[in-house]
Amino acid sequence: MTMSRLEAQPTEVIDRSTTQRFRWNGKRFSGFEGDTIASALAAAGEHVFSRSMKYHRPRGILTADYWDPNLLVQVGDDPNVRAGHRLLEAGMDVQAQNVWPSLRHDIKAANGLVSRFLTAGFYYKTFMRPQKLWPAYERVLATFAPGGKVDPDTPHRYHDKRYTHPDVVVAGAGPAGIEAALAAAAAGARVLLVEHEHAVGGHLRYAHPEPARAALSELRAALDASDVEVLTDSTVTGRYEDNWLGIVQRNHPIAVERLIKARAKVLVVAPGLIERPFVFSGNDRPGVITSGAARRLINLWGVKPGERAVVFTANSDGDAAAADLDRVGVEVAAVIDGRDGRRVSAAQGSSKALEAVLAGGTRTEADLLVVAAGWTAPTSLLNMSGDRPVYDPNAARFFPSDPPGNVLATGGLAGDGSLDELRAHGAATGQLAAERAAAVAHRYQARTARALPVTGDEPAWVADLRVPLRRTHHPELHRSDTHGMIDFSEDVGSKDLVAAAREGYDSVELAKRYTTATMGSAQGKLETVNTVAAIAEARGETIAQVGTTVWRPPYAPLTLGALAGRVFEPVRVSSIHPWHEANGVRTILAGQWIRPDHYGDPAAEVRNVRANVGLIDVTPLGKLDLRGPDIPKLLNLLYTNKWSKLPVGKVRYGMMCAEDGVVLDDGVTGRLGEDHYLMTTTSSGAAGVWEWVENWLQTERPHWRVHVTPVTTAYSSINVAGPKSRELVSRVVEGVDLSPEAFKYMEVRTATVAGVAGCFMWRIGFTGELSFELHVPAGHGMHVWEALMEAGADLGVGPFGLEGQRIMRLEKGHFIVGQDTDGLTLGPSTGLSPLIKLDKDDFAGLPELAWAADRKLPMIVAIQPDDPNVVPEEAAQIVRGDTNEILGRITSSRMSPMLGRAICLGQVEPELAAGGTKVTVLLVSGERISATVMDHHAHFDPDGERLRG
Amino acid sequence: MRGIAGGMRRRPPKYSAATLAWRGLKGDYWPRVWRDTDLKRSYDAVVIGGGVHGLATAYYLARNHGMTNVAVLDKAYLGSGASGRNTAIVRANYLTPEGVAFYDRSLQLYNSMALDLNINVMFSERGHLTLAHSDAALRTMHWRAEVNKLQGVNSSVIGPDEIKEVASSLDTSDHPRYPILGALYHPPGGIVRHDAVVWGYARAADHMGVEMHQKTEVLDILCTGGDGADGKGAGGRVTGVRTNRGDISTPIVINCTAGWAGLISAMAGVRLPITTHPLQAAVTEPVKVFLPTVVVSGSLHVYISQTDRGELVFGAAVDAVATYSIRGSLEFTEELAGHVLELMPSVSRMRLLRQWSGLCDMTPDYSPVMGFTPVDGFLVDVGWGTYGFKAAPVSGEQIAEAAATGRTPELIAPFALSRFDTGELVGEKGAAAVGH
Amino acid sequence: MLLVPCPNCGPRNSADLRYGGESHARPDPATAAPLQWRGYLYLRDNPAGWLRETWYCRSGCRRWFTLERNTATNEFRDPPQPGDKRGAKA
Amino acid sequence: MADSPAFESPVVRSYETSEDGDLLLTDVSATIKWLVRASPDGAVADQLGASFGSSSAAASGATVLGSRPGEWIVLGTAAEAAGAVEGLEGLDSSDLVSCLDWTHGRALFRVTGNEAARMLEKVCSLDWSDPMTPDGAVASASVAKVTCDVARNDVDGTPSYLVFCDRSFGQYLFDALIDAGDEFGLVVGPAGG
Repeated sequence: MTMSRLEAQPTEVIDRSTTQRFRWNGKRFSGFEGDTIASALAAAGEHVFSRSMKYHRPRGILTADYWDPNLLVQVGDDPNVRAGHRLLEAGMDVQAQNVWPSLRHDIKAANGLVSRFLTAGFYYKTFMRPQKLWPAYERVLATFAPGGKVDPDTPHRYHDKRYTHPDVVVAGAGPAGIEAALAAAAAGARVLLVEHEHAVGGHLRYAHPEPARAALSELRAALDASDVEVLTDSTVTGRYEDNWLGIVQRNHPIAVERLIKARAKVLVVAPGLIERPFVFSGNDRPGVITSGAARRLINLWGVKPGERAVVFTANSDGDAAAADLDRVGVEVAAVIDGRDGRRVSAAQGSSKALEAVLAGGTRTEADLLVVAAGWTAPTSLLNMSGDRPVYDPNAARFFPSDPPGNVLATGGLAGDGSLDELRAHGAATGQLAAERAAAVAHRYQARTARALPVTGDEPAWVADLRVPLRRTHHPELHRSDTHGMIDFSEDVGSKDLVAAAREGYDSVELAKRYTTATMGSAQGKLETVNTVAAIAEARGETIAQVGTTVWRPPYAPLTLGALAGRVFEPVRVSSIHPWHEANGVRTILAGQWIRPDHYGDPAAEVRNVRANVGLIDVTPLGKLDLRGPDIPKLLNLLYTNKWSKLPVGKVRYGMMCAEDGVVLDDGVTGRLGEDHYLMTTTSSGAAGVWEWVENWLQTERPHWRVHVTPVTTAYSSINVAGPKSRELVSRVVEGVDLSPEAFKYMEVRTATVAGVAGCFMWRIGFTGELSFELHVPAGHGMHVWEALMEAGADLGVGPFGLEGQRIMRLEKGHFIVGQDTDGLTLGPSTGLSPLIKLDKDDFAGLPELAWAADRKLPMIVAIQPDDPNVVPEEAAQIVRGDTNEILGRITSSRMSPMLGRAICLGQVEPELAAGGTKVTVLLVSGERISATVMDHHAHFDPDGERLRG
Repeated sequence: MRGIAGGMRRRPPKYSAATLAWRGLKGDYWPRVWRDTDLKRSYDAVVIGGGVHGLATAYYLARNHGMTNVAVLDKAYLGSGASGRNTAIVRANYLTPEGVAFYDRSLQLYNSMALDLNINVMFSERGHLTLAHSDAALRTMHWRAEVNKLQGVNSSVIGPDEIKEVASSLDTSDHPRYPILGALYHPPGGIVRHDAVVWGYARAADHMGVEMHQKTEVLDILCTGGDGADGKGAGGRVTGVRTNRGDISTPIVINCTAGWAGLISAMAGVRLPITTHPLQAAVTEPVKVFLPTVVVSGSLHVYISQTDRGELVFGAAVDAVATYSIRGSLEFTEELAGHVLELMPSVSRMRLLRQWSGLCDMTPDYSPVMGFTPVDGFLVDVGWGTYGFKAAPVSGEQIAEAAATGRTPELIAPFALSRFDTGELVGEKGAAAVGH
Repeated sequence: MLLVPCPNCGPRNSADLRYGGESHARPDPATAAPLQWRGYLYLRDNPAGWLRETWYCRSGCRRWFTLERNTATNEFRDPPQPGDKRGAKA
Repeated sequence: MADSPAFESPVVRSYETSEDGDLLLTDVSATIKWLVRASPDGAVADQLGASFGSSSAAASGATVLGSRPGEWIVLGTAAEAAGAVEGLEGLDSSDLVSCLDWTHGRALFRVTGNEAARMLEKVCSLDWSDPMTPDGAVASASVAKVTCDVARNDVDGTPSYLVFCDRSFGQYLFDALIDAGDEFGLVVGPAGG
């Protein structure tokens, strides 16, 4: 075929005054603003745009729209761009895909010669021997992967998202969809009208006759005057539960693609119909195009699609294409009317000199074969709504069956009719949608606590009294008397499907999987009905009996960038974070927290704490403010130990187990006042423990009077640790007697610190040193930290981070929930059985813990390698001698700066838990070393003298 | 017993390059892969569920134990459930010794499957990377690697530089939010063409006389002597199944379903520790192959592989809400895309082509329930969570042995239903919320 | 995105809530036999139909409540409205 | 010792923004905030006057937000807030009443302008239309993936919204709001209380 630019057309969308230059396979081309990539290339006479996936057959324009399977190109770093849809931009670098070495001379086209052996599923039947060679075969097969290239340097561009809550979303702005939107808006609904193409109007956009053009102008004017929000170049990609819609907007001014998530009260589905190819020999040759493609090329872009055409038509669109061709000077050599039972049988010859062969053998030379063989109903959004569309053989397409009441179909999807009838149906649909949306809106508003009070009762759910559209007879045209291509993007022909069905893959889903038909870029938009028809033919059944495939979201592909949008990954920091950053911190991510890991030398930080005094920012420690008279009961229920007699001013450690007895969390809780406590949790457990506490209080013990408030970040928490900590704290604290007699280990006091009132502090010590943990109103956290640093300069105060704390807690043998315990570690395995009070009436996990007391359980123990210089990796396995039998593992290990030797915690089988037991540790290197189980968890200061000092 | 001696076997046309060429030249169609037969009134064993597990079970009943008078029943078509919806990843790098031994056997069977079944299942042994973004995750990777090594399974922890060598498209820079600190690298892991496994087992089982019955829905399991209604429940035994095509008598019923395991077991009066959740997956349009290995991130709940066709196949964790509805969700694709771009920013212009979901039966310890139940003759091979496809061959082999011999094979003893009575759960839960 | 009818806030996206699973009574820990307790821990009805289940309105009212949902269709039965405490245990 | 030091906001980094846009973002974290807990239908509820989802003005001049069933946030200057909270704990001995100064626990931002709702719908899934979120409406929701309390609190007839989050997320959320507002010409105003 030879395409060229026509004189200006009244319906064209191009601006001939604005030329845009671009490159196609390295060569310079130009087009006009408003051109698609494909229309610009077609106008320049290009006729081969891609090579087919398996046989590398040359492919040209088929449908000239978004769904055209032959028009996938690479634009810069953007692969698989729909050249039939993407608007031309100046400077574009457009490349053909799937060609080697070039579009014109493709070596793999030789595959076409052996196509009889490369039947569907051939790869399942060969390449098995020799087995060693399969990886090599695999690499060769992988070179056949179609599609463009990913540039490893592709940046993540600016994508974003938006939520919206319209009353009515109309998917599709053809005449029926526009009327639906207008009617719904007129009835008071907030309406979002979404059009896949670059402008509203649907098929009216490329209809030449004056009445159609007048109707389009009228509809556009009405839309402009309405409150309808119109999105063009946007697609409703999916309908999910409760009318949650995904909409991708491709033409947003700042976002490359914007994903809009709409909770529509009613969805109107008006996508129109998609023209379906006809299956015959040579139907994928360049020059064989759909009637829609011919009309779009002529009327939208002023492109003359050929010089001499044969038109095979079975409907008015084909007739319109013939009229358009004739009007613009294409010689219409023959019109084959499918309604008379005539069929085109083959397209032969080259793309420059095509020959249409009719059933019966008549040949007509042409460079263009235009086919109008019927429609695919894009019922995708209806399927996603739970509808099972039904095939009507009289109209030769599927129709909606029984969609839910908040999903309404209109336009060509719902039936046939004159333009006026379609518009009237659209308007009635819009009216109904608005009325139903009003009922839903009323219900939402009535039930929403924050909303304005509603007036009146909920409007009644309006019955669907629309006059249904007619269904016009259309011949069932799927396959001619020859075999041809069904799935253009997958290179699956009707012969492949018949063979698959004969082989037993005779349900639609099996055949689809076996042949890969409908799995390509158009996801069945063009090929589903023909696929079903081929299987039906092979099985000797009707299309209705065979059924259809399930349309899955998205309706149109959308980029991962659009789906990801702005990637919100919240991070949290303490008030003291700017100080850490200014002082050489190395941070570590712990959940959402950015925390100080160390400030350069964790071992030195440890030595300073043990010798002088150190500060650690432990703000992420979970903190729950508890108030009310029933707190002791609550603590008794949550912790394994007893809480009834904790006096005011005292702090106690507790362990929590889940109902299955597995260790859940631990921490200290202090009594600040008569009915006022502060509970701390692990940092990572903070959110979970809070929800768990609320669950107990709200569902199991609703009569208990306790208020729980999370105050984790209301306080900056600073642990002051080391032998000089008392001296340091005394310099900044007012009104508290800090002497060892007056403020004992495991006590809490309220204090003013560095002029900040309302602080409290307790004496505890994860590090094993004398330490004071200060909890300071967070708006003064930085002030107190800096005051401590300043006040302690002469004491050698320095910061320490998580790593130093980890080393010191390991020296002290304190386990960490989730590191030294795992998902199956029962309470007694921690060695804290004395804290599990089985004589309490009830607490979480009580029965399991009671039964566990009689079981031999793995135990957490302190372990020291016999060679003090070898630090076994955390995860090194403890094995039986030289065997591979696993008896435990190292869960924590460090070199102790204080002891100058390797120290560990581990979990071991009960037989190894006694102090003095020799165990074999298998290092990651494969070396086996011997180690000794210790009597106590604490490697350092086992009697806790430093702590209590 | 009929079967081998009963002349039910038929000689199948062999698959090979030569037969392919010959038929290509002659233009012949291949004969049916499995026969379409009438449902008999009685079988020696009935397998419920025509997915990879059920078909493998039937295959091994026939091949290893000579039981060929066996029917596999599926309410839809073969492979219509989780078998055709999973992301086809296989691996053996589990956390517990019992898990590693079990999945390692499965991997061996996948390795020899093409020759065993005479169908190319396209096992692509491309290696499997599980990324660690935190110290805690890295510790778990080390733990898994050590357990794996002790079981003779090839696993090791590698650092960012080596990761970059294995999969150059991963962003191993000092990334602000989810830095890649290391990975568990498992070279024997890979992907398999899942449909080919379904068809291969069905074809091979059919050749030995097993019958595959599609569109055959089990409506009830017939029992006698049990402590529940209609003789169901503990202490009873199975006598048959009721289907939409009539009743079948049989002394052995094996529940090999996923998604419906609880409902089927309830028909025999057996209650399971299972909740059913959808697992979603998605695929992009194809691009030229650039990702040579399977990439998993537990913290980001995502796994990624690229097929030979060039598509990226994605999966994630199961949906939080228990449901039998498999319509899929938009938020799944949003989170997925965000997480994929966190790992591989360069794929932001690739387009998501299709999403789907399947049902997973989740157990409290992320391990299956296999073997005998309190109802004599009623066996289960269920509760696979997200691991079902990987385990299909070994499950079929072991459950077939249990059914044929009446004894629990050692390999599946840790997965007995009775562990939930004693509270001795399997430790696989420690591995990760997502362990694909 | 399911629209969950929170009895306090009104309809909310399921992402705003935490799913608590099948609602089941806790046996008396003092008297529960092992099988009974482990049934509570592990065994579930898991029906394909109406299910009474717990939800926590994590981003909203922070209340735990139970709702009825059909697990085959994800349709919710309307909960009692604010002011009527029958559906909400809190 | 000296007087209590100045309050430090969690927002320590701000950005150059356009100078005269119609959408204003201000950091008002220093505002005094009390959290009151009591029975949702007792004497305290009556005195505070705002049911869950709505707000009221206290006699002291403080703003009372019905943030959850049985929970209120009281906002204002120190004197206003204290005035509104004073005496609540002793109001009804049969009810457990607790009042907690939450000033340091929560970051607080105000977004004002006719485009404020369009900006918020980029980062929050609530329906911001007038019937669903009228002036005075109070809710909790995820904003840019952080759980926040939000309240509509119009200023001289211009839509204005208060957004509260955990203090530690303050900087993150502030940055996210600036990003969302960029296309509407967002201006960052001087921090206040």
